Amino acid sequence: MKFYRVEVTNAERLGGYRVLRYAWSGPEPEPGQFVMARANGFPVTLDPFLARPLSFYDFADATASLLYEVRGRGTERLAAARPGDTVEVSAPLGVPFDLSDLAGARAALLGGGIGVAPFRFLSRRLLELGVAHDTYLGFADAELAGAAEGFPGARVATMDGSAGVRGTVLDAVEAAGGIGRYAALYACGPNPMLAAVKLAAPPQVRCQLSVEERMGCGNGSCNGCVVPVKDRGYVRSCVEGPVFEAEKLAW
Amino acid sequence: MKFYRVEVTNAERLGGYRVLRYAWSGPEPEPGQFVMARANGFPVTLDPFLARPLSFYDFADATASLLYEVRGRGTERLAAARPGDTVEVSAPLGVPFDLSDLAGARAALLGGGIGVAPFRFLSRRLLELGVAHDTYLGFADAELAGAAEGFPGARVATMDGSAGVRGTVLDAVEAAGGIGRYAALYACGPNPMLAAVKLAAPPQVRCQLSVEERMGCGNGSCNGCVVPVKDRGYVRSCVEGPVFEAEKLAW
Amino acid sequence: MVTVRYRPDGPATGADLAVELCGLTLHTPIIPASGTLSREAVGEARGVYGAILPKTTTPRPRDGNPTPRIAETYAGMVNSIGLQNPGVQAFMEGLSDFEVGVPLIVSVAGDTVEEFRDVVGRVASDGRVSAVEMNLSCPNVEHGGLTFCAGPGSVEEVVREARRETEKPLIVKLTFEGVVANAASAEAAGADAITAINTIPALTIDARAQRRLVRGGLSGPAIKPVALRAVYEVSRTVGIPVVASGGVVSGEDVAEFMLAGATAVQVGTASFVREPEEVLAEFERYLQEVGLSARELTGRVE
Amino acid sequence: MVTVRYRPDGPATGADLAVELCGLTLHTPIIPASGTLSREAVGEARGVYGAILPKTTTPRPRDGNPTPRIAETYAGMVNSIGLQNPGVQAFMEGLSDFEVGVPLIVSVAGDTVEEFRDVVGRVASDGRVSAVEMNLSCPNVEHGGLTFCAGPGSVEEVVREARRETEKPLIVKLTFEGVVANAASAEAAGADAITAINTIPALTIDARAQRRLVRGGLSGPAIKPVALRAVYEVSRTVGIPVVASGGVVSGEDVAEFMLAGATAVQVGTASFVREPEEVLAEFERYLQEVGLSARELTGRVE
Ligand SMILES: Cc1cc2nc3c(=O)[nH]c(=O)nc-3n(C[C@H](O)[C@H](O)[C@H](O)COP(=O)(O)OP(=O)(O)OC[C@H]3O[C@@H](n4cnc5c(N)ncnc54)[C@H](O)[C@@H]3O)c2cc1C
Ligand SMILES: Cc1cc2nc3c(=O)[nH]c(=O)nc-3n(C[C@H](O)[C@H](O)[C@H](O)COP(=O)(O)OP(=O)(O)OC[C@H]3O[C@@H](n4cnc5c(N)ncnc54)[C@H](O)[C@@H]3O)c2cc1C
Ligand SMILES: Cc1cc2nc3c(=O)[nH]c(=O)nc-3n(C[C@H](O)[C@H](O)[C@H](O)COP(=O)(O)O)c2cc1C
Ligand SMILES: Cc1cc2nc3c(=O)[nH]c(=O)nc-3n(C[C@H](O)[C@H](O)[C@H](O)COP(=O)(O)O)c2cc1C
Ligand code: FES
Ligand code: FES
Repeated sequence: MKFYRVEVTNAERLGGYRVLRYAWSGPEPEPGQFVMARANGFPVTLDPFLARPLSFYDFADATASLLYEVRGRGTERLAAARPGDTVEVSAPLGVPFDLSDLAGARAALLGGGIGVAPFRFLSRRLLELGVAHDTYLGFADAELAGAAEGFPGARVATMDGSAGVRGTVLDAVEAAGGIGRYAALYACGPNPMLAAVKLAAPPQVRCQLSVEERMGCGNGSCNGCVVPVKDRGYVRSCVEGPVFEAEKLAW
Repeated sequence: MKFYRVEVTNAERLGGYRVLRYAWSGPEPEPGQFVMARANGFPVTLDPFLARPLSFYDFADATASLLYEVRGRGTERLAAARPGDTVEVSAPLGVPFDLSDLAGARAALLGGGIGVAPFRFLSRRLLELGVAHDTYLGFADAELAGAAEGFPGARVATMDGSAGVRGTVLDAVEAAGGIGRYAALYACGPNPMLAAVKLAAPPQVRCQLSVEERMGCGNGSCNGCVVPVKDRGYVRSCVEGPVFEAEKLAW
Repeated sequence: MVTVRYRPDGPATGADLAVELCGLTLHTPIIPASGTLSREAVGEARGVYGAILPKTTTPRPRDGNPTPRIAETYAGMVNSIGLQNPGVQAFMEGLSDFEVGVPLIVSVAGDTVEEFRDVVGRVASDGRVSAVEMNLSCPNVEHGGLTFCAGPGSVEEVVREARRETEKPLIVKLTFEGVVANAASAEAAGADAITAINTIPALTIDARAQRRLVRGGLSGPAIKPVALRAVYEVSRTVGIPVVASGGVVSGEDVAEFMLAGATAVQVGTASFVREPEEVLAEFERYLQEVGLSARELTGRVE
Repeated sequence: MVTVRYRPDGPATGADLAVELCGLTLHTPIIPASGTLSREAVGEARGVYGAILPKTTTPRPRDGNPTPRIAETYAGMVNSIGLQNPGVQAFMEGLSDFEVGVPLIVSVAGDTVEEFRDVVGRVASDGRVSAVEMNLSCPNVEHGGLTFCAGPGSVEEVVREARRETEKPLIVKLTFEGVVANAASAEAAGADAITAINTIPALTIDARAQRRLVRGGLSGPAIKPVALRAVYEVSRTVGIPVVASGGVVSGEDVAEFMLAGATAVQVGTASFVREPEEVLAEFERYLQEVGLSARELTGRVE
């Protein structure tokens, strides 16, 4: 896999998360795509050894943005990068959200936790396409919900009720009029949330889920990132996903 | 082995080498001692995995100095540290030069290549003790010989004759009046140079050699850094050296 | 175009990279390790690899294991993919994806000697296939939980049977345990080359969750010195060529394996974290510095 | 005092660290791995180790191998020290250097079954010695280049003979190859515990100098997942306790080995690059977070 050493142009906090921006003039990313990212090293860093998948939070003016949560060593090392430092990223990877057949439709964007990341970019694209949509974001608490600032107009739910609607992102949808009025759903978040969205989605609604699996390579080579699909065993979420039609997933 | 995270107060070039200074208020080093040093990491850096032995180039005003040559990854990573950054060092290690029985004697300090490192500190100490001494430094060429600036009053030889006397450090001694007038010799450099000094030293002259072996631990635990000694097989140069009486070494 | 190229390598050096493996000419000694280069990524590596070697195929399709299938370790990773593959029939139907103008080596495995023989025969009879690599690190169902690498006896038997099926080069891939004795018996049974080594049995545990994460095989730079030892010893034991596999990350690693005795060198896990092209460029620069051709390196170290 | 303490650890947590190993109470489960703690460094580690375990001693003094004896690898090192030691007589004369108020386990090896029996008897009869660790990863001169770990047969024989010499706990240290079968036969022959694993056979080459550097054993974080697999499987095979060795760097690593089935955990190479006290402090914090005592961890993962 090819990695590019890119310069960090901006590194800041957003709620409980972090934003990292870098100049990117390679292939243009699409909403729902991701990069494999990591700190520098020689010939590659061994700390940690593998790169980490992160979704595009935004892309505009030849600047890519990532929004991420510091969880372990991979994200900790990325968080240490300051403007002017370099980090290593792959080209955009994976199947983006499918935005076809949206004429006249109203879409809902549902993000849970750090799964909110792809929806700033998706919302920007839907605006460009003139597709009406609402963004719903679920967080654990008000501190994490501070990230909602990055999603203009989004409605928020928190599990502890400390900001927005108390409950999950689906409770926020309910409070705003229910899921029935949408012709398309886009969801990203922990697996239980995705399963709940799939369950809640009325049959006629097109529902796309962006799944999160551990990745080794990001380009389909290792077969590590699979998800179970109906009648076909496992498929690799890095090349056949991370965005899947909900009905295709065997969960 | 205990490592201390210390702040780099100064990092600069000296001829073909580099100087790194850090604040140190632990046990006071003696000339001829060394530290195990490395870049930061978590829980320890794996890039590279082992720390590197480096002699004290100087110690004054609670500031320790190292003089080093960038050879591989360990020294390359140290060289990336800027003032304000931290690096990890052990406490002072090893047997220093023995400075007893020097009353009225004249000493010669003989350094070859990066083996010159310990002699600024040793010279300072000898001055304090009022011991007359001359410092001779051998380098490959004038560029490397630029490091002689760090050794006030030292005489220089270069293999290519581009600075000082043409030849080895022993040629510089010869040119300055010969080795016979010294009662004590202190030498540090590549093994062939140390062997040559041992050979050249007249029988009545006390000759101490600081040897350079690959080290794993620096505290006597791994048995990796041994040198052959007369009648005793191998001894560990990190705890029984790095300074040895020349006649004890079986080479 | 992108802002900064990762470690720009400068111009090609013109070093002589070609090697000969079982009568095949490889324009570089670098081969992808089985299971680490997808059909989607083959294109990326055009020009780098001297041969292409896809993931092991088996007589019937295999779903593979549930996730988590991979876990990261110090300088390596543990995988337990479970030989997920579409089965030899679908594999051969899609084989053209792997045709990029260099020899195509196909990796096969089976649950029994019988299955091995059949799948070797099946792939070897295809004109597009230049050689077959037998992955013997898979369970031999007729012998409980043990793999075909469990001992020289099972290696001999399965290689001898497979040998009857084809005249094409038969490369036998072995794991570290018992590799020297196993290599000798593979040679005795008619193997044309040995690949050493496959992943090393390993386990990862999530201390926080207090659960087993992945029980599988360790690969990556962590295992390099173990693989180097295997290549060194096997190449001094057998008369057939040795293909190295295990932990290669840099061009210098490639050189070390060849110096130890390898004729060609596989790059596996490292291709997840680096571009193989960089590895080749480093190897070229190494050759230029030492003034040797690739084939002169093989076994050069005593 | 020094300017900045490396990773200051905060106050002790009061976690219950004690474990029981073959009737010995260790106040912490951490033990130095044989060959990685010198008499000079014993003091440094006061309070950290639950037992002290010096470098293997042999019937006669050994000079060890010429240098280079060590080489660095990705996340590890390869050593070929050659069991340099002053011989059991001088070793026992200097034994008091290792008496720091915790149980003293002495590691022994010999060239033959006979030698093993003698050296076990010799050290075990000393009142200061709490237990004996037999290092079976050394060459069995009566069987060519093979070590005593070559197979269950030689393990059985040497352990059975040694067993006759002492009632004190006899810990048998094994290498990775064949560890499960070897552990079972050590148990059958009367071993009281198994240490798994010793270093893994490995080689390093200097590509620039085109020469072999060190042919020896790989240790350090690189081998951790391999050791974890060995501990997991051995502890599920034998009924006696397992002592873990291989790649521990952090307190979480200690926890993982115990979760996998270890009763105590050795720290070797990591002690060259970290202070073992930090490893213990991390382990304590882990215990506090999960609300368990050290002994409750053993074998907790399915
Ligand atoms: C397509 C995709 C897009 C993503 N986009 C984003 C994004 O935009 N922003 C963002 O913050 N995150 C995103 N993620 C998640 C992100 O990749 C992880 O949070 C990140 O890899 C964590 O790395 P780390 O080194 O910080 O933590 P690690 O130390 O790698 O691990 C964190 C946790 O995972 C556990 N773990 C480790 N290995 C395994 C395993 N094999 N199986 C199960 N659990 C394991 C660890 O125990 C630990 O608790 C995305 C993931 C995918 C697949
Ligand atoms: C007591 C002592 C004091 C020292 N003082 C100084 C000092 O003050 N300044 C200074 O610059 N240096 C000093 N050195 C030498 C210094 O430790 C080395 O130059 C340093 O370790 C190189 O590390 P590196 O990572 O830069 O290079 P590395 O990449 O570790 O290695 C550089 C070279 O050594 C070779 N090599 C690697 N492993 C081995 C091995 N096992 N056996 C033989 N060769 C090997 C490599 O092939 C390579 O060519 C001292 C050494 C000792 C023992
Ligand atoms: C994700 C993954 C999948 C693998 N699949 C196979 C396989 O299908 N067949 C095979 O023979 N080896 C397989 N291997 C082993 C590699 O081919 C290689 O022998 C091993 O990983 C050591 O080399 P490396 O350290 O360069 O990765 C796989 C390795 C990895 C990491
Ligand atoms: C330098 C060195 C010397 C060693 N000497 C011995 C020894 O004398 N006896 C022994 O049983 N093991 C010896 N070992 C092996 C260690 O005890 C330990 O089992 C192995 O290194 C794996 O653990 P680690 O990764 O924590 O180091 C030695 C290891 C090293 C690195
Ligand atoms: S991450 Fe390797 S196949 Fe998807
Ligand atoms: S460096 Fe380990 S004993 Fe000297």
